[in-house]
Amino acid sequence: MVNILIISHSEKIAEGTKELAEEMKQAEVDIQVAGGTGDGQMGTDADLIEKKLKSMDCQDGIVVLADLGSAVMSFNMVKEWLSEDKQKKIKLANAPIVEGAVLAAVEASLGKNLEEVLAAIEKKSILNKNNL
Amino acid sequence: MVNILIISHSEKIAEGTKELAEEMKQAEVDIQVAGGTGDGQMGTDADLIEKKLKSMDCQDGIVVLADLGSAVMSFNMVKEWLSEDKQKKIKLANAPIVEGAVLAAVEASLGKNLEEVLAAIEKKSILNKNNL
Amino acid sequence: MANKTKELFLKTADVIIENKNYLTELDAAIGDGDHGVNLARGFKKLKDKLENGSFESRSEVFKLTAMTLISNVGGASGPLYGTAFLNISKVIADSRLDLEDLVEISEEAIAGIQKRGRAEAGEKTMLDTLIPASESLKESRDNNLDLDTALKNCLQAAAAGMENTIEMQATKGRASYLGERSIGHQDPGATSSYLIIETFIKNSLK
Amino acid sequence: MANKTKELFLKTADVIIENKNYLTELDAAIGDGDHGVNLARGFKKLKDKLENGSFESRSEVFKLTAMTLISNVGGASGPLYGTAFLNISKVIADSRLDLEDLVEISEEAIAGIQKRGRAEAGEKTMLDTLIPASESLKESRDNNLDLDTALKNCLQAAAAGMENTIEMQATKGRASYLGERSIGHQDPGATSSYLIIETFIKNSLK
Ligand SMILES: Nc1ncnc2c1ncn2[C@@H]1O[C@H](COP(=O)(O)OP(=O)(O)O)[C@@H](O)[C@H]1O
Ligand SMILES: Nc1ncnc2c1ncn2[C@@H]1O[C@H](COP(=O)(O)OP(=O)(O)O)[C@@H](O)[C@H]1O
Ligand SMILES: [Mg+2]
Ligand SMILES: [Mg+2]
Ligand SMILES: [Mg+2]
Ligand SMILES: [Mg+2]
Repeated sequence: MVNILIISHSEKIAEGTKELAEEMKQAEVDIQVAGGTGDGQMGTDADLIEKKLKSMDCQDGIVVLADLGSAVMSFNMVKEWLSEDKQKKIKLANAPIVEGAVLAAVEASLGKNLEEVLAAIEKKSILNKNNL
Repeated sequence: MVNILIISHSEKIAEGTKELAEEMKQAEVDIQVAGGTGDGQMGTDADLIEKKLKSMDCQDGIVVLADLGSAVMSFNMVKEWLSEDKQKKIKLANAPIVEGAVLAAVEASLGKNLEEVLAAIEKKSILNKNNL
Repeated sequence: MANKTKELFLKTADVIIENKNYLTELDAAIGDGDHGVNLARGFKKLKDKLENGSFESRSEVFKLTAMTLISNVGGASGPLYGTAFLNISKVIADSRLDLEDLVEISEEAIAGIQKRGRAEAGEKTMLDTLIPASESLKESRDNNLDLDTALKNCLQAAAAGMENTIEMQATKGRASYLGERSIGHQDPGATSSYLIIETFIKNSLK
Repeated sequence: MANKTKELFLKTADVIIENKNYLTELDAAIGDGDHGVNLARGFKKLKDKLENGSFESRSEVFKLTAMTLISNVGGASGPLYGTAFLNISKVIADSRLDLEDLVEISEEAIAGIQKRGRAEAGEKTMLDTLIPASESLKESRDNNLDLDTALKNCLQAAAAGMENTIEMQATKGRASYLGERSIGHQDPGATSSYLIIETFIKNSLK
């Protein structure tokens, strides 16, 4: 199963996104968060991202959702600290953090592989809010 | 000034998104939220959306960011309850809730008008996470 | 008629509340697992309001139901059922209803749901119970069937419609996120619509 | 050399902490208003660690600085400065540094920042202080200037670079969200970079 890491500047966004995505899981997918600076401020905590990426099962890959540029910068840096094998299996999605995480939870829990999950959530149609 | 309403199934997402967007304001923009069902569950609360839309200054328009389909459905319904004049000035953005709200806060606070704010946040490039 | 309608909705509320877990399980399989919770929340509130209120017309009870569901359900089914009942409240008369009236009511309900959800038949939603039920009423009317037979046929059509959602792929609502994998499960909204129709028909046949 | 480097970073930390509000105000104008808060958080932690640690080499102090900023800054400047100092820690010798060494160090810092942030000169970032400073060192080296003159020129180039960010439009970082409206404000990161360079130069000239 592909697992999911949600990185946000805001702990609330990260937690809320996890809860929203969990609702749509069809099977056990590990959804982890790294939100805020760790001392309650807005920002990103590279150590926390590292801890999460190291502890999560990476067998089938990890899809990473991030909110803004500096979260991405922190993630890119931490990723380089991991083994080459892990690096290949951890992918940042060009997808919106909330909408992407919800869809990723569905796709991953249906047993889709890393490329399939990414393809599903990186579609432009994710921006169409009138898919009711 | 264009104002902003953030509608999420999750109170945490709504609150966190507001906080993240507030940070980027360059001037007074009213950013309001309608998150969750009101009794702490995931969902949308039409009454709360109505209350917010009615209390917000709509002079220069309101941009609405929503997460998933049923939030949009609730918003569409509530919108129809408002005066025709207000309806014209309240627009749902085809933009991701978090990324869109942050950008909308910047654009609105720079004094852009409703169409300009929408155009800025409905760009496909908002999905590119490597704009560091 | 207001009191009979009030009794009908109290009964409907009980049926929905009894089926809370069943509806929620159906939604867990292809959605976010809250359809029973959502509707039970709305219908519990409705029971309170009905029990503590007195009403002058059918229309008033339908309107209260609509507004209560809209304000309390919290999921897509809130605006959908809410708009359906609100539409009905606008046309329903206080006199005895004939088949023509029932056709009109069913069409109003469907129009309300389509206004909100922009779905068609075959998208694996509550409409797949409601549209066949409405079509059946129309057919009965066109063939001059008596009301009892018409209602029995309508209930059968609703049941068949609900069951047919099992084989459908969802293209609206959260179940659509599952794509092909939504096939093989009965739609929760189609199921709650069936329960509502069943309660309406069984209680007006008495 | 470890102790001199430790003193240098303690001094740098004080300068950043003194300028916390100034840097934060600059960031409030074109960003999220936390650059001073971010760096002060990181450099306060660094002070603790420096004061309570003993170090064997310049490189060790640079590495500790890098890791502390990476772990504690919380904003883009964390990975950016962190990677810069980490790169420096990989090349810096413990012997007396000549102009050639300083050129190398500045280039390593810039390479680290560009690896993380993928920005070029002219995008209204810290690089617009650092690149002119590095270019000035190279020019001094090519012209065989003495170290003191080279450092004075470098400091001037850094100051000019920082000030030039006022007229630039940001195309990287949060300030880029403002588009044209980022023009007219000095970049916070360019300012903190200037403060760091100034502290380094003033304290090694003594
Ligand atoms: N666009 C739509 N048109 C018609 N019915 C819909 C639509 N979207 C969802 N539904 C119905 O709503 C049901 C789900 O309701 P519920 O679980 O209460 O809402 P949510 O999906 O917001 O959690 C679905 O089973 C389906 O029958
Ligand atoms: N991609 C980048 N490349 C180089 N420097 C950058 C980049 N993005 C931001 N910066 C620098 O970082 C500074 C902002 O740092 P800070 O406020 O700590 O981070 P954040 O933007 O995450 O809040 C900017 O003023 C700019 O100099
Ligand atoms: Mg549901
Ligand atoms: Mg729901
Ligand atoms: Mg900042
Ligand atoms: Mg920040």
